Amino acid sequence: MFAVVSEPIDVAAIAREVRTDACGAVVTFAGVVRERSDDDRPVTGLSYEAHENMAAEEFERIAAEARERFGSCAISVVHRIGDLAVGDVSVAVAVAAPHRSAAFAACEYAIHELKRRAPIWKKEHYTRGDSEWKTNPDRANSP
Amino acid sequence: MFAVVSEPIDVAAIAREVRTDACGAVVTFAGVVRERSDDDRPVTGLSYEAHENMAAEEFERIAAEARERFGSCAISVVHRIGDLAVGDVSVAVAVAAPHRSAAFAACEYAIHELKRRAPIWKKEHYTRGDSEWKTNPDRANSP
Amino acid sequence: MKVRVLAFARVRELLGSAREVELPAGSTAAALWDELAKTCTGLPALAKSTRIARNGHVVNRAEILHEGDEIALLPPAGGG
Amino acid sequence: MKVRVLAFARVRELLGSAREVELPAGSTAAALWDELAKTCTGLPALAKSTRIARNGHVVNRAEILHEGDEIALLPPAGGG
Repeated sequence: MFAVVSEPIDVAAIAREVRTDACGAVVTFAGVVRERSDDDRPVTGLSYEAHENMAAEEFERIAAEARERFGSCAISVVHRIGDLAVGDVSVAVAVAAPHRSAAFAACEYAIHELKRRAPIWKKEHYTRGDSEWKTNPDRANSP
Repeated sequence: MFAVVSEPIDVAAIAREVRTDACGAVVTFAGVVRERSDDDRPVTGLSYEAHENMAAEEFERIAAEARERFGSCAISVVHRIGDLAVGDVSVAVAVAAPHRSAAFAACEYAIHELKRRAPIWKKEHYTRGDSEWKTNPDRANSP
Repeated sequence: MKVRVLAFARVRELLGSAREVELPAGSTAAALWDELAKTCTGLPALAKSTRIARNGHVVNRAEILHEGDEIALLPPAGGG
Repeated sequence: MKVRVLAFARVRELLGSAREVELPAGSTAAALWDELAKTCTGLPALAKSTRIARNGHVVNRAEILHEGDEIALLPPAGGG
């Protein structure tokens, strides 16, 4: 499953979906809205937007790369858009693999590449009422 | 939560429990009974037993080490005992951390050390009716 | 010809999320950008940092656009 | 004195999961093992690979046992 969604993300459902009887390891990553920004300002929430088709296609490419690099495994990537509050899950990656090392490596690769490459934007809202678009410092194709 | 349980493991509940508003990353690992052994024999299920108190204490020590090594994060470790079928979750580790690299590293450390050190035993049952105690080749204190 | 323009983040805040733009046949991505910049004073400052995708694929500014294309304006991203 | 013996995996299959054992006061872990081995022909083969824990902590064979101790016999483990 490679999707951009507007509803809350059910990480467990995504994990169930990747598992097969050949897989001994399921690793999930959930990105969650934190109460503080990287520069330690109190955050009220985040707004996400995405080019939904391009993002879902990028997720699929990233998953194909991860399967290629780390051995056969099923991967799902789901990102939420819209207005999220502290504690909400913004992104989930689930990977199933025969053994744990491949599952961990593929999951970490997928979330790293998603943050770098996916056409998704995030605006951080602060308790003082101001807000800011955040970019990933090691994003791909940065000008 | 550091526990040895007889009931099915709810990975999502364990993940919910470690999350706090200071944490932007939640990583879970679930070990699942595979349909084939490492030497590719078809498996009908596994039986696990544990020294429950010693195992739970070992989980807690491992989590403390992970927190020390990878930065402040909450960790839960739950292992199931009894007779498990293919597809059942035998062990779950959930880690929450401010950032993803610490969460991945702590989760991988915890499951690696659990397999190496925890007083837990696993008997693999094969479709031919035979069965075998499995040991972890890089276990600690091996004679 | 008409193309459909999708904009995101900072660029969306300037242009709105979607609009149709009428251009001479054979126009390039650069020409579309210049057309949009005519009526949007904030846009030129974002020229260097904004990538352009045509029908889901990032292209360079010399790309020739076609009737019905979906052109996406992609400022620096940062999901996750 | 009496100690409570817990056994696991291969060793449990030989001894049962728990039993009380009567020993002379001041007996060592080694003495307990020898006592168990008297009535269990399969046990000596597992001597080298089995660790012994006293009240939850792994000890060596020279450890002196005490009344009411929980002694766990731990063959090579392999959870996960």
